[in-house]
Amino acid sequence: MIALLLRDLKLSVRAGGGALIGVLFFTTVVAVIPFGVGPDLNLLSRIGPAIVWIGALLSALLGLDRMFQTDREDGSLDLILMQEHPLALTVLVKCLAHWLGNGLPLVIASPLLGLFMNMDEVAIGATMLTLLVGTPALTFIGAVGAAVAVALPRGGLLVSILVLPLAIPVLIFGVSASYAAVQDPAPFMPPFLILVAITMFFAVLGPLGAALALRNAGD
Amino acid sequence: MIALLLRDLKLSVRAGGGALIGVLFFTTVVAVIPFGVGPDLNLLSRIGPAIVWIGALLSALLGLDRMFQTDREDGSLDLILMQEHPLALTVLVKCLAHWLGNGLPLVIASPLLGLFMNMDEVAIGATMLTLLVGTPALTFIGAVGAAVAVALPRGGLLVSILVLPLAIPVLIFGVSASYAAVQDPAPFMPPFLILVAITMFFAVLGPLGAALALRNAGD
Amino acid sequence: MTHTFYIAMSYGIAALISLCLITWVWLDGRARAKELAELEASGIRRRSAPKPEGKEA
Amino acid sequence: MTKLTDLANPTRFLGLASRLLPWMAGITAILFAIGLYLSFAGEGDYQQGMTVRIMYVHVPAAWLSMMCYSVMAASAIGTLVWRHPLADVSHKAAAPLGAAFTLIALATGSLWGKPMWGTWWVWDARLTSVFVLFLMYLGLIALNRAMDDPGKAARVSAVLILVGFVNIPIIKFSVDWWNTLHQPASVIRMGGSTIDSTFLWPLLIMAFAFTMLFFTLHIAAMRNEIWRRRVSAQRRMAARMAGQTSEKGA
Amino acid sequence: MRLTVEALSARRGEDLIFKDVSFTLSAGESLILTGRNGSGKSTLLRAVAGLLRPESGRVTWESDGAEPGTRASEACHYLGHRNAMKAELSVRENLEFWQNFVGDFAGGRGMTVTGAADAVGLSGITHLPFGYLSAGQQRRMAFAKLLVAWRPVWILDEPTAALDVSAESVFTALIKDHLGHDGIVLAATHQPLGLENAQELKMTGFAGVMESMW
Amino acid sequence: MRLTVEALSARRGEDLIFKDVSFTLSAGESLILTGRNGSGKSTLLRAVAGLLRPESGRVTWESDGAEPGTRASEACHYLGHRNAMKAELSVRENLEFWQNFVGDFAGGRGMTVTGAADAVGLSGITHLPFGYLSAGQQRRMAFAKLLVAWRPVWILDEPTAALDVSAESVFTALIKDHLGHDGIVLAATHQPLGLENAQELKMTGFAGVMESMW
Ligand code: HEM
Ligand SMILES: Nc1ncnc2c1ncn2[C@@H]1O[C@H](COP(=O)(O)OP(=O)(O)OP(=O)(O)O)[C@@H](O)[C@H]1O
Ligand SMILES: Nc1ncnc2c1ncn2[C@@H]1O[C@H](COP(=O)(O)OP(=O)(O)OP(=O)(O)O)[C@@H](O)[C@H]1O
Ligand SMILES: [Mg+2]
Ligand SMILES: [Mg+2]
Repeated sequence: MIALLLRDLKLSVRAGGGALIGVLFFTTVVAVIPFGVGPDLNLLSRIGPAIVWIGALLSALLGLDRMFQTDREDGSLDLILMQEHPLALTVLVKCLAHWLGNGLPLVIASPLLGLFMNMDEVAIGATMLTLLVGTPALTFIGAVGAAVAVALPRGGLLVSILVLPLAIPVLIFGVSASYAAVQDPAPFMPPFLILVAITMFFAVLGPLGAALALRNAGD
Repeated sequence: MIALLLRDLKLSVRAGGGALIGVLFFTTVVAVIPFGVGPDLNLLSRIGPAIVWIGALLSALLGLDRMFQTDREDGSLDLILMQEHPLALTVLVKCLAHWLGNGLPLVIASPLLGLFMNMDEVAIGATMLTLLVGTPALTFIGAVGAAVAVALPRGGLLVSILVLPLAIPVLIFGVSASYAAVQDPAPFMPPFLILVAITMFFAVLGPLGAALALRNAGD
Repeated sequence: MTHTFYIAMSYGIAALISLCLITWVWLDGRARAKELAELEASGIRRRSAPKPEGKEA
Repeated sequence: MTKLTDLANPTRFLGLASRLLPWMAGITAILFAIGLYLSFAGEGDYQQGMTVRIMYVHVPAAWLSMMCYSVMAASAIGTLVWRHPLADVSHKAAAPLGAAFTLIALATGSLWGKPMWGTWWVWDARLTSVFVLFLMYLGLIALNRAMDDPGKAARVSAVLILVGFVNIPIIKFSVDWWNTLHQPASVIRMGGSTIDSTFLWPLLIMAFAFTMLFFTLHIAAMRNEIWRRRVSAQRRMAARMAGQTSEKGA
Repeated sequence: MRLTVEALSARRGEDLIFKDVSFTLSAGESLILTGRNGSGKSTLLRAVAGLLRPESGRVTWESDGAEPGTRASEACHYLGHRNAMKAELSVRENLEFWQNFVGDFAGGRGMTVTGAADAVGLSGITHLPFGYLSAGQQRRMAFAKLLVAWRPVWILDEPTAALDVSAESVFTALIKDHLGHDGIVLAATHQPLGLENAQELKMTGFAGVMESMW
Repeated sequence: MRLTVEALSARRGEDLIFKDVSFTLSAGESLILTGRNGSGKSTLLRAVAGLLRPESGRVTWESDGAEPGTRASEACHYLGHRNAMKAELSVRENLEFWQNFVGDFAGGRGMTVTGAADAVGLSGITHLPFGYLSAGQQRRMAFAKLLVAWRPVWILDEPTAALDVSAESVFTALIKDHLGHDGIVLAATHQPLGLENAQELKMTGFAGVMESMW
C-alpha cells in the first residue's frame, strides 16, 4: 500500500503534474483574473476567496479523470484488482496520493495567491483552512467519476455530468465558509462543519463507490 | 483533411466528452461567482463579461494539453507526420476540430451564463462575439503547448503553464472589447480589432510553432 | 518606513540573488572540473582528445 | 583571426572561455565598484527622493531580463536552423540567469513601488508581463530538467523560446500601449534620452556592469554545461566498455 | 494445491465466447491454450484471473495452507497483452513497486529485482525509464515481474510475443523452473513453448448467442 | 523507383545505436532486419520513415513520376509496434479515416475497406469498435491499413507479432503480392517471414557514445 502511495506520488511529480506544476498553473490562473476584472483592489479582495476556490477546483480536476485510466491502459489496473488488499482501501490510497501530489500543494500555495488577490489575513486563513478541508472531497468525488469512466468504453461524458454536480456543494460551502469568516453577520462554523461533513462522507462513499465501479468494470 | 476533422470531432464527442464537460465546468465557474460577490446585481453585471471570459479560458484549457498525446500513444501521430500534407495545415485542422468540439459550445452557452450574471443584451452580444473571435486564439496557443508536451516523456501540464502566459493578451482584449460595448466613452472597435488581429496572428504562429515542435520531438 | 529601508532592501536583495547565482555557477564549475579530473585520473579520456604525450589521437 | 565556426567548436570554446573569463570577471568587478560609488555619491531626485537609487539596480536588471531572453531566442534559432550543439548549451545555460535577473527586477520594482505608488504589486500590463517572463524562465528550466535527451530538450525548448518571444515586445511597449502606473521609457527611446545626466551616468555604468556580469556568468555556465556533457558521455562510454568486457569474459 | 475451473462460460458483448470449460491443474501441471486469433484465449485467461465476470461457472483455489475464503485470483500472476509497467518510471522502480505491492504468496519467495532482471537477461538496463526500452526488452521486463513476487499460478497471455529467439528459450527455461517448483502455468500462445507434458486446450471462438436467456 | 539509405546513424539518448548503415532497394526488393531485442531494428525503421531525426546520413526516394522534392517518408507506409487505430472508433471508421487521410500515392490504387478487411481474413467484424478486437485481430486490422491506400514502400516492424499461424501465411502472401507489384518492403522481424530473395541485415546494437562531440 505504501508502495502504491509512493509510486503514484512519484508519477504525479514526474509526469509533469504534481506539486510545482499544479501550483504554477494555479498561480497563472489567479494571475489572469485581475486582467479580466480590472485592477480594482477592493473588488479583487471581495471576489478573492471565490477565485482561489475556483482555481483550486480547476487544478484539482485537471488530470483527475485519468486517475485510473492510465493504469488501465498499461494493464496495471488488472494486477491491482487481483490482489488481496480490499479494493476500497487501494482506491483510498490512490486518492490520498493524488491529493498529496495535487491538492496539498495548492493549499500551501493559497496564501500567496490570497496576497495577489489583495485579501486580508483572516480571509486568507479561512480560505486556506477550507481548502485544506474541502479539496480532499473533490478528489474522492473525482475518484468515483474516474472509476466509472474506466468501466465505460465511451464514458467520459457521463462522468463529468456525474461528478461536477457533486462537486458543486463542496465549492459552495467552501466559498461560503471563507466569506463567513470575513463578513460579520454570517457565522463561520456552520458552513465549515458542513464542509467537514461532506468531506468525511465522501471519504467513505467515494472509495466504496469507486471500488464497486472498478469491480464491475472488468472486461 | 476533412477526414481528420471528422475523426477528431467524433472522438471528442465519443470519448473525452469535450463539449459537455467544458460547458458544465464553465457553468459551474459562473455559478459560483455570485457567492463571492453576494447578491449585488449591479456589481454582478459589471464583472459579468470578465467572469464569462475567464470561465471560457479555463474551460478551453481543459483537455487541450492532450490534443496530440492520444495520437502519439496509439501511434497515429507517426502516420500523420509522414504524410505529404504540410504539417502546419494538419495542425490547423486539428485545432479547428478541437475548437468546434470544445470552443464553440462555450460560445453558444455564453448567452445563458450572461443571463445568470445579470448582463444586459448588448453586453451579452458583445461577450459572445468576442468569445467567438477570441477562443480560437486560445486553441492555437494551446496547440503549441500540446505539441511540446508530446516530446516530453513525462509530458503534461508543464506545458500549459508555458503557454498560458501567451493567452493573457487574448483575455485582456476580449474583456476590454466586451466592456467597451457597454461603457460609453470607450470605443468597441479598437480592442475588438486587436483581438481579431491576435487570433489571426496565432492562427499562423500556433500551427507553425506546433508543427516545428512536432517535427523536432520525433523519437 | 524610511526610504533608506527600501533602498537597503533593494540593494540587499539584488546583491543576495547575484551572489547566489555567482556561487552556484562557480561551485557547479568546480564540481564538474573535479569530475573531469577524476575521470582523467581513472584513465578514461575522450577519443578525440590529445594523448598525454601531446600526440594527436 | 578566429572564425565563427572555430568558436562554435566546444573544445575551442573552452579554450577561449578559460582565457576570457578572468578578464571579464575583473572588468565586471571594476565596473560595479565605479557604478556603486557613483550611485551613492549622487544626490536624490527632487520628486522621488532618495529612492531613485533603486533605479540603478532595478532598470539594469529589467533590461537584462529582456536581453537574456533575446540571447536565448538567438541561440534557439541556432539550435533549430544550424543545429549547433553550442547553441543548445547557450540557451540552456542562460535560463537560470534570466530567471535570476527577472527576480531582481521584480523584487526591486516592488520595493520601489511601495514608497512610490503605495502598493507592492498591481496587476498592470508591465508588471504582469514581467511576471509572465519569470514564469516562462521557470518553465524552461523545468522543461530542460524534465527531459533526459539533451538534444531533444534543446530543440523543444528552442521552439518554446521562440514562441514565447512575443512577450518581449509586450514588456517593452506595454507602458505605451496601456496606460499604467509604470514609468514610460526614458533612456532608450526614439528621439533621445530624456533623463537628467546626473542620473544617466550612474545608470549607464551600472547597466554596463550588469551586462558584463551576465556575459561572464553565461560563458562560465556554458563551460560548466559542456563539462557536464563531457563527463556524462565519458561515463557512459566507460560503463559500456566495462559491460562489453564482462560480457566477453562470461 | 489445485486450481479448479468448473463449467466456465464467458461473454463478450452479446456473444458467448466459450461455454462450459472445465479443467483442474495441480502442482507442477500446465495447460496451453491455442486457437485462432479471436478464439477467446485471452477471454478465458481473464475470466480465470477474475478480471472478467464469467457468465456462469466458477474458479476455485485450494491449497493446504490457504484460508478457505481465498479468491483464486490472489494466487495468480497475470501477464496480459499489456505490460503493466509505467513508461515514466525506471525499470527498477517498476519492479520494486510490484514486488512490494503484490508481495509473496504463502509458501514461496520471490527473487530480488536485480536477480529477476538478470534472469531475463537484461541486468544492465534497470536504470532506464521503462518507456525507453525496445518492445522485446519491455516484454522481458514485464516477465521479470512474475519473478520478484511469488505466486503459485502463472497466467500468461502470449508471453513470448516480440521476443528474439534466445529470449524465448530463456522464458521456456524459467517456466519449466516454475513448474519444477510445484508451480502451475496456464498460457495462451501461438508459438510452441516447448513444455513437455503440457495439457492443451484448443479454443474455437463463438459458442453461441445467449438466446436461451430471453 | 529506388529507396536509398546513405550512411545513416541514429542516436537514442546519448548512445549511438547504429552507424553508417547504407543500402538501396529497387522495385520488388525487400530487406529483412534481424537482431536481438534492443539491437536497434525499430530505431532504424523509424529513421528511414523519417520519424526519428538521424544523427547523420540521409534517406532518399527516386522514381520516374515523383517530383524531385518528395520526402522519402511520403512514399512509405509504416506499421510500427503500435497499431495507430482508435479504440473508440469502429474498425470501418478507422480504416476509412486512414484511406482518406493517407490517400493513394502516384502510381497505384488502394483496396476498398471491405476488400482490405477481407484480405486479412476478418470481413465480418468491421462494425465492432477497434478496442473490442483481440490482440491478433487488432494487428490484422492495422495491417489492412496498408492495403486501403497505396504506397510503394512498406516499413513493417514485427508485422506478425500476436498473429496465429494461418494469419502469418496470409500476411506473407500479401507481402509477396506487394513485392510482385513492384513494391518495396523493409521489415524487422524475429520470425522468418518466408520471403525468397530477401536481403538480410543483422543489427548489433550500440555503436558508440557521442563523446567526441564534446
Ligand atoms: C515589480 C514592479 C516593476 C517591474 C516588474 C518593473 C519592470 C521594468 C522593466 C521591464 C523595465 C525596462 C523597460 C524598458 O526598457 O523599456 C523597467 C524600467 C523602469 N522602471 Fe520599472 N518595474 C517595476 C516597478 C517600478 C517602479 C515602482 C518604478 C518607479 C516608480 C519603476 C521605474 C522604472 C524606470 C524609471 C524605468 C526606466 C525606464 C526607461 O528609462 O526606459 N519601475 N521596469
Ligand atoms: N463487445 C463485443 N461484441 C462482440 N464481440 C466481441 C466484443 N468484444 C470482443 N469481442 C470478440 O471476442 C473475441 C475475444 O477474443 P480474445 O481476445 O479472447 O481472443 P484471443 O484468442 O486472445 O485472440 P488473439 O490470439 O488474437 O489474442 C474476439 O473475437 C472479439 O472480436
Ligand atoms: N534514452 C536512451 N538512452 C539509452 N538507451 C536507449 C534510450 N532509449 C532507447 N534506448 C535503447 O535503444 C535501443 C533501441 O532499440 P530498438 O527499439 O530499436 O530495438 P529493436 O531492435 O526494435 O528491439 P525489439 O526486437 O525488442 O523490438 C534499446 O536497446 C533501448 O534500450
Ligand atoms: Mg489474446
Ligand atoms: Mg522493435
